[in-house]
Amino acid sequence: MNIVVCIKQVPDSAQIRVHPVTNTIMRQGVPTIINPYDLFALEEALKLRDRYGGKVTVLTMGPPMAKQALEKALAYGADEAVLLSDRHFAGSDTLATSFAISRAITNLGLRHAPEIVFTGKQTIDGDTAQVGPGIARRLELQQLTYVTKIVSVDLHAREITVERRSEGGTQMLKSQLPCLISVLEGVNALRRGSVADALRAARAQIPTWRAADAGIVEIANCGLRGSPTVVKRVFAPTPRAEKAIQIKLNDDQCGPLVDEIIASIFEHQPALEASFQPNGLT
Amino acid sequence: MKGEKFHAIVVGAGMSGNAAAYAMAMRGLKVLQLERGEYPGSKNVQGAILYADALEKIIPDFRDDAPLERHLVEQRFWIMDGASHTGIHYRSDDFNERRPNRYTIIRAQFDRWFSAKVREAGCTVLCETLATRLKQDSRGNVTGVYTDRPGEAISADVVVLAEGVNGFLGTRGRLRETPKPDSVALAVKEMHFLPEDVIAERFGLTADEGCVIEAGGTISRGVPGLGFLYTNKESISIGIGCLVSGLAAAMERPYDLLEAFKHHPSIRPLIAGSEVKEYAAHLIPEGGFTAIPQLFGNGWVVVGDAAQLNNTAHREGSNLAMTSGYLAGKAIADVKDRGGSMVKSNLALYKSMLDSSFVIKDLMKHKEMPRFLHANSQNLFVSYPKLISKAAQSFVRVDGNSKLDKEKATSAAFLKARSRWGLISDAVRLARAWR
Amino acid sequence: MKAIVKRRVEDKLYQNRYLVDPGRPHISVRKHLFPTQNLIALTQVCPAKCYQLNDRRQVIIVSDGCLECGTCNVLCGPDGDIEWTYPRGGFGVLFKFG
Amino acid sequence: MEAHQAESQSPIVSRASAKKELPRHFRDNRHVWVFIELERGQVHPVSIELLGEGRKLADKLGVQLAGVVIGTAEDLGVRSAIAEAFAYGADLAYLVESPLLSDYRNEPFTKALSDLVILHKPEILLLGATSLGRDLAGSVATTLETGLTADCTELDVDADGSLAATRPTFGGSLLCTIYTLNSRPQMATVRPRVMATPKRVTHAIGPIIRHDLMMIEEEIVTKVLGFLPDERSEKINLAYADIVVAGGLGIGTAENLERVMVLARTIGGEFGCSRPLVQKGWMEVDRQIGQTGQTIRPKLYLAAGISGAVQHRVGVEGADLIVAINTDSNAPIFDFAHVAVVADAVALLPALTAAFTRRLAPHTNRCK
Repeated sequence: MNIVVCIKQVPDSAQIRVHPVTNTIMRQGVPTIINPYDLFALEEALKLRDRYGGKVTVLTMGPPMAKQALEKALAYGADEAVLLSDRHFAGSDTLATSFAISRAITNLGLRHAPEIVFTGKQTIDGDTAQVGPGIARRLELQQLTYVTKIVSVDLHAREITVERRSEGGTQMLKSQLPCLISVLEGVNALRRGSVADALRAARAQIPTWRAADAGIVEIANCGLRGSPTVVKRVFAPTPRAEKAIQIKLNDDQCGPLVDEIIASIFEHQPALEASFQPNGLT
Repeated sequence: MKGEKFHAIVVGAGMSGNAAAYAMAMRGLKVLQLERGEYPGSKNVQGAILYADALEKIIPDFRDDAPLERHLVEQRFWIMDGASHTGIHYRSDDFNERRPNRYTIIRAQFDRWFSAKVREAGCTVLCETLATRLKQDSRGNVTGVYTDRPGEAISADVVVLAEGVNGFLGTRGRLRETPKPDSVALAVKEMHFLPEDVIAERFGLTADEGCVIEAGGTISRGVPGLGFLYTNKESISIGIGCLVSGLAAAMERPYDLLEAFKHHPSIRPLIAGSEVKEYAAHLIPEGGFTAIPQLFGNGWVVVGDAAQLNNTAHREGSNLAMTSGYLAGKAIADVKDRGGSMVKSNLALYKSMLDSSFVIKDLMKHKEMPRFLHANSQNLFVSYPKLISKAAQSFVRVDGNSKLDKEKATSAAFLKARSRWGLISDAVRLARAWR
Repeated sequence: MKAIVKRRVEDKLYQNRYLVDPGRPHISVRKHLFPTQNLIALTQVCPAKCYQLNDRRQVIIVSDGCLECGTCNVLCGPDGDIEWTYPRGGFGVLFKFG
Repeated sequence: MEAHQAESQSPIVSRASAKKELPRHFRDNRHVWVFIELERGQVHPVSIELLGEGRKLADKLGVQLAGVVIGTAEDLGVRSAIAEAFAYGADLAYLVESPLLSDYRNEPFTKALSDLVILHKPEILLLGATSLGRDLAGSVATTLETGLTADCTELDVDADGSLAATRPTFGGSLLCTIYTLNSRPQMATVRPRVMATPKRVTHAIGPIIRHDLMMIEEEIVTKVLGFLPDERSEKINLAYADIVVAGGLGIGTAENLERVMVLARTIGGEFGCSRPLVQKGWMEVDRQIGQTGQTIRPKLYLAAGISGAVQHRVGVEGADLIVAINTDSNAPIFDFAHVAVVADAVALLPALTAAFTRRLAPHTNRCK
């Protein structure tokens, strides 16, 4: 099998702090990591390779620094990695991003088109979950999102059966290769790369593809110019105007304090009292 | 890839590990470096001061691209009691030289830069890899390292133990003891972020001049300890380190000492309005010369904090670490060049290089200092600071009492506290420990 | 005095970047009926406050947030009160500055 | 797409002020559409919230609001979807019916919605940010090569009639307003419980424009083998609970979370937690409230020991009443809480539970 996994290097958003006074993002000390959701996709791909043979190629689009994310992916056991990086890609929205990545995947698969393209559910900085569907649509892959389990793969019949999460339940689907799979978080546990994997990753010469190397000619479809959406304003959420009612714990026992809290709740929301019905005290 | 073999494996990507790996890689050795953190620096904690003199010997043009915060122009030594500090400040424009002597750095960024140099020199660096055990043959000679990654051990002619003060591998391989509670200090530290110009204003600095404050006294509540405050470009590293045995005996909480230090009237205004972004803790070797373990053996050498190479009196560590790492690398490469094997007798070269360097000389000079500080902690960290600050205040305060009376009262206070004999013996013992 | 607020250690630790290795605590306290003096000292000295007394006055550890300084190993490692190792590669505290 | 004037690689900022001259063939896109999502025969509440939002936008633009329903004729849900669309303010409804559309599959739904849009040219198309909505919106936007903004927390229309979609960015630390410059329709998805539920309007059923699906089953590759509804007895529906009690790092230990659950049960609410607790493995990911977890809009939200970082704030700001308990009087949560209690949550929770039980006892007149 020829499997491609799309990953993204993102700032560790849990570490992002907004400066209390200037409301600007405090950039110092916000390290970059592999988008956590993508690691579940990588593990799923590695499991398929271990079972059916073939190779897993990891692809990312980003600045030169994103090569570190590819190195880490190789260290987990991926076979090859490609960095898609070009000044023209700067400012791409999801539409332009899916265009560039789709072209790179086609270029990757010239000899042997990939059977499955894996992505994470979404990124923790973009959170749009749109690039996966974009790639599927452009490469005419079957689109299987929020997949929780790959039930079976039949390479001869080029069929695949998966379970995916949908509203209110789990859908079982039978589809065909090639397909795009976005993996839900929590479905597997990422392995630890072996010594050999780590050595290979540390020595890998990861190629950087500019637009031309990825077979992209239509520069107008890339970067800002290829992006229908544009960010006009970035601002901090405005703190609530009226200050919260402060209830201080004067002495240690909670009695009076608790009654005060409940009083303020019911005074603020009289209707609430009616809707309180303890549901079967266990 | 059946058990690939290397000339050398360096365990740890801190100051000593990077220096050793760089030295050997530059001499063409096939070197593998293991770092248990996500990236070099993610597990390293230090004040932190970089001593240019040590790094110049390894990477002469480091100033071109190394991430340096401020070059130091002012050193403040303070003796503190509850409400005051009495100090000696030394600041000189000479330090605004073309190649400044000392810098403040941020370890996570600096170690990552140093590791990039190590990789450029040809060393293979594996991160997120914990070395779990030494591979030793029946006679105890070290022949490689086991890691926590699937796959067998990695073999090498020599293993450079640059694993830090706890010496995880060394103690497990019975090459040394776990450090004693009275030979290590626990430092807790916070990174306070402030705009660059606010820092410059508060310490009277221009451009990227830097200032360091090191303070002893009642802030460590009788435990031998030292508070420190380093100015970085747009942050201040502030912390306090105390002898572990002292902390345990006094049942003191390090984070309470740090909060008290931060709230001290002399410190609070310097960090007012800051945004704290990290809280770290680290052990610092304080045993001095007497705590240095066996430094070499068949197939291994120990460098940096793992060899307890830290000068307590001058609070210098990273230069000793870098130098010991570099010398170990140099010695191994020399042995290799003359076709020698990595046996104990050949590796003695590393120890002799170390002996003739400042590293052992300084540690020999101050080998009594740790015991001196430890034995007299109550006097040195409680009584003297109080006496000194009272003396200073009485000297400064104008209250109608005659100067003669004031001096008499001050000397009476010293005599009452330490008696004539106590004062003399303290002075003699201090001088002997310092000589 | 909004500038520096007395902050509990939990708030300090919350600033740190930490990757928990679920189900694999890297330090364990040996079973004991009555804790040794050094074990009790850990409840005060540990900079990340990982050691606490449970309701039977025995020392227990929650190693999340551990700063991997080794103080507990120095005090209690040699005489076997605790089993001390580092977290697996890439896990545990990840200093942004250090 | 009209060729853009050759511009040098302009930095993002100047591009943002680029004039919005709409290419000719998009100038006659008009009206606001809302995709009505069906979940096992029921109209998903997010679609009703979007009808409310769509009505507001349509009124500002002076255009019509249309509900779009895609499904099979014999499914009762389709009938009720159309009725609901009109009951919540739609002026007209589009209906694509086909037996192929009984279960949700990406291919037929994308074709149905894309063909409708190409034919009737709406200017704004809104979908719920459910797993179905996100799966569909992504492929439709790519098919139409138009802009799509996900998880919007606020929608508005500028003077020149373009859609200003505001959403969290940088992991929720900041908000940003995004425009779709030179393509139509302007697509956006909104998370459930972010927009208010509009009032029902007893509105006569308006015109219904039907279309057939230009597809046969053989063309569709993916087949649905089956569907397993969440049979977990009480499905965690944090998103739609009226009362939520949540614990954060201030709770201290996993055991103390029991106090959060007991209080939640006592006052008939759901319990949840902040992200760090899920990372510590103290609670399952379905219980996580915030940017990367559930967005809740309860009547009462009780936060115990939660610092209220922005990532959490984004998920709870819709609550009618936020009561926050934290020892740190400077905790960010006090910036957006209605009632701020500076105390230790671990000690306070049991006392609160007892007090509520006493207060509610007369109602339930059950002996202790």
